[in-house]
Amino acid sequence: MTGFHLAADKRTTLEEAVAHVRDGATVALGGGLAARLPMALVRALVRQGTTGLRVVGSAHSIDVDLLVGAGAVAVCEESYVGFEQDLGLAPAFRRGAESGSLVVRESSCVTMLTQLRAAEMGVPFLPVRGLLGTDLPTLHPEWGTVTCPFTGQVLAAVPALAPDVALLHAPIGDTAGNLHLDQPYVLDERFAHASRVVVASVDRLVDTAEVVAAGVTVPAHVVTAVVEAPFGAHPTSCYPGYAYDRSHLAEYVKAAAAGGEAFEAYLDRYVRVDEQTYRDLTGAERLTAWSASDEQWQELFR
Amino acid sequence: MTGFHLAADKRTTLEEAVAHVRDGATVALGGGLAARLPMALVRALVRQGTTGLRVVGSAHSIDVDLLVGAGAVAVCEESYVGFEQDLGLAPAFRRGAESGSLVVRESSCVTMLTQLRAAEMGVPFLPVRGLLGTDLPTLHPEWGTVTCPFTGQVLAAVPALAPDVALLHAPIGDTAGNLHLDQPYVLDERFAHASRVVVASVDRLVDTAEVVAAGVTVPAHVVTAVVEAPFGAHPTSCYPGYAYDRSHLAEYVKAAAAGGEAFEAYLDRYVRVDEQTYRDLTGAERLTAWSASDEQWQELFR
Amino acid sequence: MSTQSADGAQGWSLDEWFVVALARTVADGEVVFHGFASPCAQVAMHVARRTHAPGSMLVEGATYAVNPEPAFVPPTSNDLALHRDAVYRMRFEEFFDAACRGAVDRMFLSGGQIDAYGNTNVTAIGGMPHPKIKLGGGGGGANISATIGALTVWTTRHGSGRTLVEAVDFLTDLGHRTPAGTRAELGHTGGGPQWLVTELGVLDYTDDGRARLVATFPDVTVADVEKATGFALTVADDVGTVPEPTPAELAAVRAVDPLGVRRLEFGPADLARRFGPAA
Amino acid sequence: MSTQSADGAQGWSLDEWFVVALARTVADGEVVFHGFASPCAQVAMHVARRTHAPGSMLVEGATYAVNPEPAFVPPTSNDLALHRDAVYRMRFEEFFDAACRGAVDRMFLSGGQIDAYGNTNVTAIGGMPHPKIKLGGGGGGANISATIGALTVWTTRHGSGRTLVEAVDFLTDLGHRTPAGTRAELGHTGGGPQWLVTELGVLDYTDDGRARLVATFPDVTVADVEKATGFALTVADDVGTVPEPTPAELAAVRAVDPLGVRRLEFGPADLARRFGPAA
Repeated sequence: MTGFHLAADKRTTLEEAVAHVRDGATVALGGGLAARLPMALVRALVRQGTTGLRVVGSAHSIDVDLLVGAGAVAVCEESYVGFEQDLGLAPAFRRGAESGSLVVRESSCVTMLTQLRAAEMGVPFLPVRGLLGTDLPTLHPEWGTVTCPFTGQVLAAVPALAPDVALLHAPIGDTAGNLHLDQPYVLDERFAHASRVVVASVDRLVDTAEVVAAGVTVPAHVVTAVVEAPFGAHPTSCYPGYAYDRSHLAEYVKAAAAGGEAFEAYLDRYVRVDEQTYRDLTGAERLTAWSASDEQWQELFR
Repeated sequence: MTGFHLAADKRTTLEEAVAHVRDGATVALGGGLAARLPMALVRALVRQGTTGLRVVGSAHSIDVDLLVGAGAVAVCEESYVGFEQDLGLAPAFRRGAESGSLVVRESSCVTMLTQLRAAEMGVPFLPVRGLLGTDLPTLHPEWGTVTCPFTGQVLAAVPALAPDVALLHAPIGDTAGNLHLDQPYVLDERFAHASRVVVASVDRLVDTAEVVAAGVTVPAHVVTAVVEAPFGAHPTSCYPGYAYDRSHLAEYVKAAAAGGEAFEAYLDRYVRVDEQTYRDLTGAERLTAWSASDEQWQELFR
Repeated sequence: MSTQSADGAQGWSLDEWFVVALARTVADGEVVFHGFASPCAQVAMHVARRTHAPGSMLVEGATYAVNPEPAFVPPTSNDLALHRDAVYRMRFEEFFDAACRGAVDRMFLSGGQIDAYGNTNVTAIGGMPHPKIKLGGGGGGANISATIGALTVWTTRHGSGRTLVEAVDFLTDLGHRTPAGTRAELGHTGGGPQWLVTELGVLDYTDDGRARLVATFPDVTVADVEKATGFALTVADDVGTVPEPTPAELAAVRAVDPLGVRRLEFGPADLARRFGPAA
Repeated sequence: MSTQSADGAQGWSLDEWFVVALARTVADGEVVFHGFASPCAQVAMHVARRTHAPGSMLVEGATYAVNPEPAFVPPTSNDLALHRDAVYRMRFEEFFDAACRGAVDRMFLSGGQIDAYGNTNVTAIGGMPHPKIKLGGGGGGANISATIGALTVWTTRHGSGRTLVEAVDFLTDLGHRTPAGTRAELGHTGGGPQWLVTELGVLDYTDDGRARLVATFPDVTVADVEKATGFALTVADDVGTVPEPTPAELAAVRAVDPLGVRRLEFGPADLARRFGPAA
């Protein structure tokens, strides 16, 4: 199962960080919806040319969609992939599912949580509420049922899931890998404890004292590697630093919906470049203006 | 199962607070060893004359021993009751177990945690590591085994445990019941979420803003009643307020070991009085000196 | 208090009224939750708390913030703007555990398809593993639709004729009865769907768990609803009109949602529906 | 560095040496834990980190603080004094989950009775439900003795003749083999007892899981140990003397434990045992 990672200095580069992700690996992506997604790591994964991934998590958006569009994903096992009512369905994810090139083993939030908890608790399975009567189990031959030894009740049962690698993004962290996150943590804590390898990017690498003052959410001993990547969650948000980039997300969705050359052009422009170039191109800095006033904050969403 | 408690003002008195505990109830005691035990509530329980309790928890000391000595407890289901190497075995607990007047269904930390988690997660049972091959299951006909539906492995299984009442003590809290605790939280969070009724005492009732600034550990919506009880954990510690009172604990252990009149004299002097009298008698105020220097802190332990 | 909307027109729009109708399904003192991608439900919960249900406890979508007072609702459910003034934010697992053990009274659920029993499909039109349209997915619904006290189901696409269907292509979230059995037979502890609010009207559920039309919006007839519904529709004896929003409710909608994210759920024709003095 | 103890005497005491012997069972780079009511193990873990195992990760007893640097060890295991300078404190469940899944390499365990396979009884002399002496109880041992990488078992009461027994009256924590089967047969994932340190000497475990004497303290003979042991004792071919503490180790013991809480585990006769230059 999961051993601890005791090195004192875990700093590395994006390239070395994503080298932990082998073709075919089960990868947990931190954050949720369009917040705190590990996008700098995702972009590096695409540059690495990784294939055959099984991605697992709860509710996601551009992280999964970009990986699917770039051909990195074989199996998608999340509770949701999309851009909510604002930008709609996830284009590459949808195309993959509909064409059959992507296997979607849709999961649900509590089910994913329960599978991670089983791994974290060191048990091979856990019972879970709900699921029975829904069609989700038809997508999961690996799920089953269990009879409560005390009440005789039949419950859904799911096996432990220990991701090979978790990719997390945090606003701050130290060289040993202590990370502070703002809430909601979504599944990041569970990923951190259940995964064999945890790779974290941070907007700012800071002194341990600063992480302690903010609160250590993910402790160093579960983190394998840490890399400084300013605006590393962009175009998703990473508060207290920056709001999400609605116009960039719209640009992405348009390119992904068009597919083909348009998507390749997106990759060439934004993914197959270094992160400094990416930040300059996207003007990510402007998203820190959210904190100036409620009016400026709202403006970012119009 | 467990509904939330939405009243805006949950302040009450110690007497009304412990009226939630009926004879025969299953009661979870917060804190651990000689730290943050809900002693003002325990003393009020003794004054109330409650009997037949089933007390559950992890590692405890004077809270359980005092309740046992006062005849309040029928069944004891903790992972440890005692005063460590310093003051030794728990006298009343030990006498009750050896005489047969107390049923000890000894549990273990992970087992108790797992049973609370089952209640919190709304499932009737959970599997748990260990136990098999030990003699603890011989004390628990309500425990069992379960076969993993995936691996075929036989694991110990335990039923959900939702205490009727949890008694917690916190350094600060607000009138709605938001509580801040310092670490270790021990099982207090799990008790708070798994129990039907949560009664909290706090050293200081403060503005909500002060609890938020310190960090809300237990949210108001799981708390039923809150009562201000300065030095409410005494003679155990409640940092950052006060260290534990080693001399008082020694006095207690001596009285409890002697039993009979000596124990009754302890109850008359320290329990069958109001809390202000108790604080004056015990000189609890001196225990705040721990923070002056490491030397003064050490002095409290000599 | 004026019922004038933000753009200066008199009366109110369908999207405003719809949100008010959703809000009224919240009883005072309830613990209520919406999932992500649910702007109408999100706005409705805040409207309920600011009007008839001030004692309800609101758990804010994907942030799990308790009783926040956002200055505006952004177009994504996981944003710091939604935490404003919340004293507490649940952890992910804390919320879902509470929902699984029955501590949450009401959840809002929608679906690309909804059947007569309130089963919903948010996974795939055409079913899996060969979807015609792969929808986003169900989030936590497949678990907590089984355990939460009551469900308010909603759709803004009833009129499409493709949303309220005889049988869902994929059963993501649980209504009162599935092909595998009733909730009781399946061991599920929650009460299931209590209300179904659509852009055509309001439905409740009969004792045998089927949707029943109880009120329509004034520009909609019972025949319109029947025509748009893919299953045999039960109609209450005394079908009325959805009660009009009060000025306080309309003011709450406009205060909670200055960006108009609720409108993202409606097509152009429904966005043009207006009611009241100037309608 | 002087080996002078705090009271000015030359040499070192048995309690100091004992703690050093315990400390040496920690390998550098290991994740190590002790339970409550374990002052010798507690001091030993800090000594290991300050001497030969600086890269070990220490989880402090009942506080679950990671790598704290306490100014002193108080006589209770759940005290703020034990958090000093810890960057992180695990939650209760976080530690126990880690221990259950095998992320913790070593735990220190003691017992009122210990059998040849390292099973321990911390529940009741005379067994349950009718104990002759009700001991405190096992804490988390009944679970995590099954799963932690390796166990260092210790006792300071070997010489009593009542501690190392043929069969424990109640089996609280798991050794290599129980009446119900071996660890493998029971499905337990941890490695079980690796060392048994007593006030008479140091034992390891043979391939069949039985304790084997490998070294004695210099004032103890193999015959003394055999006499004090209630089971047939396996003795290594090359039994030696427990290696002497180094000045650095003794200095660490004294620095970590100025209050001398380690001494709480020993009887007066053992506290009087002194070694080295002035012994």
